[in-house]
Amino acid sequence: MNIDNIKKEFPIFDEKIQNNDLVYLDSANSSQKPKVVLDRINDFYSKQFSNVGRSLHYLAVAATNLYENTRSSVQKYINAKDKNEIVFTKGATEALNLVANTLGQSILEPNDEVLITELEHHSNYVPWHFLRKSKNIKIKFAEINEDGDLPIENIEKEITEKTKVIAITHLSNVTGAVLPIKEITQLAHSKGIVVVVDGCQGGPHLKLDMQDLDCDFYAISCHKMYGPTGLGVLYGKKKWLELPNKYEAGTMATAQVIAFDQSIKFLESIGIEKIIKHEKELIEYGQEILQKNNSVKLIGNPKKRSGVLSFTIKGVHPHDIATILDETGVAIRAGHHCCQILHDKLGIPASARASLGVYNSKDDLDKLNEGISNCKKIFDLK
Amino acid sequence: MNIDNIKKEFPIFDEKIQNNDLVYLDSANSSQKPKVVLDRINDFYSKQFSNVGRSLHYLAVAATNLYENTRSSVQKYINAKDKNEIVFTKGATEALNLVANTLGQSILEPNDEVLITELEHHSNYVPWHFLRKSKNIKIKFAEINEDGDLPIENIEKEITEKTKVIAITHLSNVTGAVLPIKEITQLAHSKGIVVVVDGCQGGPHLKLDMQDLDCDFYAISCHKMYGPTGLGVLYGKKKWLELPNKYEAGTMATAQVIAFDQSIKFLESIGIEKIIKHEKELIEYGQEILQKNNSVKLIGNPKKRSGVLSFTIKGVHPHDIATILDETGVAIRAGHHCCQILHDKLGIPASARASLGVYNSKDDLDKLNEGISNCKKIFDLK
Amino acid sequence: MNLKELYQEIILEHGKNPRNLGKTENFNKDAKGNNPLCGDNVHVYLKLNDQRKVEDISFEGSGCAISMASASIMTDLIKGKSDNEAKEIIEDFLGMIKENPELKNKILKEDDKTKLMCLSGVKQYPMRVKCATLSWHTLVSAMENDGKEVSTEN
Amino acid sequence: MNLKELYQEIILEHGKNPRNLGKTENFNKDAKGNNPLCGDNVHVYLKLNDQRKVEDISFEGSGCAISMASASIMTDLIKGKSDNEAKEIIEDFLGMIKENPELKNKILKEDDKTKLMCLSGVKQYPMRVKCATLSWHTLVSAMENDGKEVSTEN
Ligand SMILES: Cc1ncc(COP(=O)(O)O)c(C=O)c1O
Ligand SMILES: Cc1ncc(COP(=O)(O)O)c(C=O)c1O
Repeated sequence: MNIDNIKKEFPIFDEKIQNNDLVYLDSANSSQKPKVVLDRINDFYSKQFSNVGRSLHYLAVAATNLYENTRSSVQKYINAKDKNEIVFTKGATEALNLVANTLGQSILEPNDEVLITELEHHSNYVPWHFLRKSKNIKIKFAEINEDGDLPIENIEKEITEKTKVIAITHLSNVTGAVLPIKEITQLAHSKGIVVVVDGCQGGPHLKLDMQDLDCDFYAISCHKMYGPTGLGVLYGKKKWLELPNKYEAGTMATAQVIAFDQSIKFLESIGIEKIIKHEKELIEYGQEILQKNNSVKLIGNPKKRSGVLSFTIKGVHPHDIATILDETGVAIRAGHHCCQILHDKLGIPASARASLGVYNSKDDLDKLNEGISNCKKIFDLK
Repeated sequence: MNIDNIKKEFPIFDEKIQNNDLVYLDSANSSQKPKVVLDRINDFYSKQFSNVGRSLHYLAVAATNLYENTRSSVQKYINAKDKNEIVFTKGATEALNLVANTLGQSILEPNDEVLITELEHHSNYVPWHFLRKSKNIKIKFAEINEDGDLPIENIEKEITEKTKVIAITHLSNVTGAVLPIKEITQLAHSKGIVVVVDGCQGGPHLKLDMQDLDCDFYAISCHKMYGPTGLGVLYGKKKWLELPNKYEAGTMATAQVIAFDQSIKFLESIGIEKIIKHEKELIEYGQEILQKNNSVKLIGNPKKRSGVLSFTIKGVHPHDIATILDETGVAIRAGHHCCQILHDKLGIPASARASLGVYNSKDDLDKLNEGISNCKKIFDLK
Repeated sequence: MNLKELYQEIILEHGKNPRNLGKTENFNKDAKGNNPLCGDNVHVYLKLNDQRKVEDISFEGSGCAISMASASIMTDLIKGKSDNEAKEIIEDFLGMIKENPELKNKILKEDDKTKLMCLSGVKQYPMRVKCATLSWHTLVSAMENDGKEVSTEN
Repeated sequence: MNLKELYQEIILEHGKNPRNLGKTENFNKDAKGNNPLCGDNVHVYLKLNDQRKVEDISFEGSGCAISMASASIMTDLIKGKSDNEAKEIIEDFLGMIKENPELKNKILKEDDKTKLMCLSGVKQYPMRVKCATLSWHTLVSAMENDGKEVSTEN
């Protein structure tokens, strides 16, 4: 599949949004969906629908096979050792909750420490916070450096004998920093520490190789990977998890699981290397044009950045930026992006965030830049 | 909408299943979906998609409004007092878990009793079972009578001073018995007992009026109500629940919620009274023809039955029945239907279950009956 | 382009140089408000004297141009009013943002009304309505002094 | 119609009148198996003597015609075999149900093989494969006597 034509695969870009072409720069929030995924949902419901796993009739058997097929596709896509290491959840948030519950019941004792980072999303803080309340564990925060990066040293120095778990994002949904998970896992495992990775942003932007990363858990948000809403994946090493059906209680998001197979196929048909290259070019271009604009301050300057560019404009609040950009069809997000800890640290209440998907182009970033100029004009800035 | 033509609204019935017309009698497991629902999913994804509640741009605002619209539609459909009494979950199972957690944290103390019934689905037993382990509460079971019915006396006699919660199905997914929830709630409330209703089967087959039933919680499974998979609703009286967004953590099943509005509209366009009348005729017809067949034993003989007919055939195991029926396109379910307690009580390992949806007709029940004759032929029974 | 209506000069000016920013001395009523979705927060302080007149009023907080301007204009107009007058103005303002085309109260002078009407641009921006109303809801809470933190999410 | 292949007379007959049903006396190895999805369960008992020969074997349980027939035929054919022979037969049977068109072992006589081949009808009924194999997996577990309960769900 040709990356230059990829936008055509996404029906939404045929629409006018308030008379504008849609410049969608909010994929870190949720990505748009390619037609193959929508068609699969529609086809499944209109030609093959049945609940999975419980009935013996033809449709039920077929649906169960399709459902398990997706499990195998995910296994292959993320290079997990075993199909049973893949659990479907309603989202990454539920996946991370499930990990915290599992570890809370198996290994965490009062006063044990869970090490997270200042970059974490709410969803990778709240479950540990609950364990703090119910099990009296401690939460420690590895600090970011001046570049908004999280070098491994900053993790290492927070590790104590009490550290049992490191729970960490693969890719910051604010700074776009890519964290050295493989090295962190090596360090952690050498000290018997379990590694939980919030892979929400890693999912769409990075090569996923569980056996290489060697982390114990990895949480994925399917709707950010060109898949349906209401679906997440928890990868967990076999030694931590019972069989998936233990966690997949009640009727599952059957149609969504079955359609997610098409998201994986879509990603595979382009190839993650191509996606990474494309998005790297975009990020570099984005950084370049925004840095030229001297009212704009990029948030963080990580060594390796992917998928996300957050910024502030001196004198214009991010909400005002978002509203003004929206008027020309440029959809970004403003707020703290569920990363209040990071924003507190940076001393800002909110930021504006442009985030990328496979369908974006330099043109989109030019429109972002024009929108920013418009903000400055309205707010009478130089 | 004319009930006789309703089948045309469901695309799946245009398909041949292994060269047969589909006779779908597994709606208690999951219902088929009308075209309006599928179109809405497709339209939303291809023309309007965005995540809800977090971004300020046009698509996000529109999606948030659509999402909240469904909450209002559900509120009206079930006659809840307040929109904020409606929480979206991934399914009824999650909804019932949420109730048990909430009550476990607020009112249940060690040795308190939760009264459930022998008719309960796994999903309305397991959450209480967990509380038994974690909080040392007790579970008691109200017994069914000889007809497989659950008269209110059998509940009354299990109530003690320790009873804090009654958790009960509205409509048994095995016997089809409709329980007198309103009376049970009156009784319970007169003793300060909280009433939790598993409305999975009540949802599609009964008139839902929360203010009339007056129960404290009611769990609904949207995929059994002609809606998308991966979605449930928890109704909870305002005094029990915080605002819905407290429970709707992480990215929700946005597209599914938005499409469920069409399921509600579909149900409203027929009218629940018509549905009830139609399904009553079918159940009566089904009982009649199966009772004529003297190898067939219907499970239970409740005063008020709706939506479900379960049976056994002496000398043919339910799995064999299901396989043989399937060969002619008749889809039923065989097993214990997640009601092991009931099957143990009845002394049978499994049963065959034919369950109804709005699209079924007497013709479908005739085909069921033919299939049963075929079973008897193969197994050489008279 | 409705942006011009949203970001009128007076809004931009109040947004940039908000009046009554800070914690007034000797306040006897206060309340906090926040918008958990976008992280805006505001703290309103007021001094209601024995004659139930708003002797002083101020606010602390951070937020977008709309929310800062709204708090700034609000404090400006409420200062010196009796608590009943204040309540009438608040109700009138919230009603105007919600549905009414005009302000109806007879308390404010025409040019003060014009200032408030400038905030009506948010009507076309549903997600921004909360930016304009948060400080007003917080003022209500402060006057009732019920100590409840105001949240936009209900 | 493949139903005729699935429900061959011999299956129906064994299903109706299963051989070796019950708990054999003096068993020294046993294991339970269950299919949590449909509620089938089986308990296999065997007596392996000093010469490592299956002196006796029986089963308890309830299930569909296929599962009862499979357990019945299995116990019939395994009785009197050495443990190594038993293992070869089991492996051969499971291989046949999974993918092989034929049985390959040289231990069973032709008409015994024919009986087993009757169970191959389940190949066209993926959901029923577990009915046919549960008792066999349970037998493996009993022979290894590792005390693990066999479940179809893995
Ligand atoms: C009575 C009853 N309760 C609970 C459930 C579980 O609902 P869900 O699968 O939507 O979680 C079902 C359906 O399987 C049911 O029939
Ligand atoms: C880094 C990160 N973690 C967790 C989440 C939560 O994921 P979900 O909304 O799918 O539960 C998100 C997305 O909002 C995210 O960006």
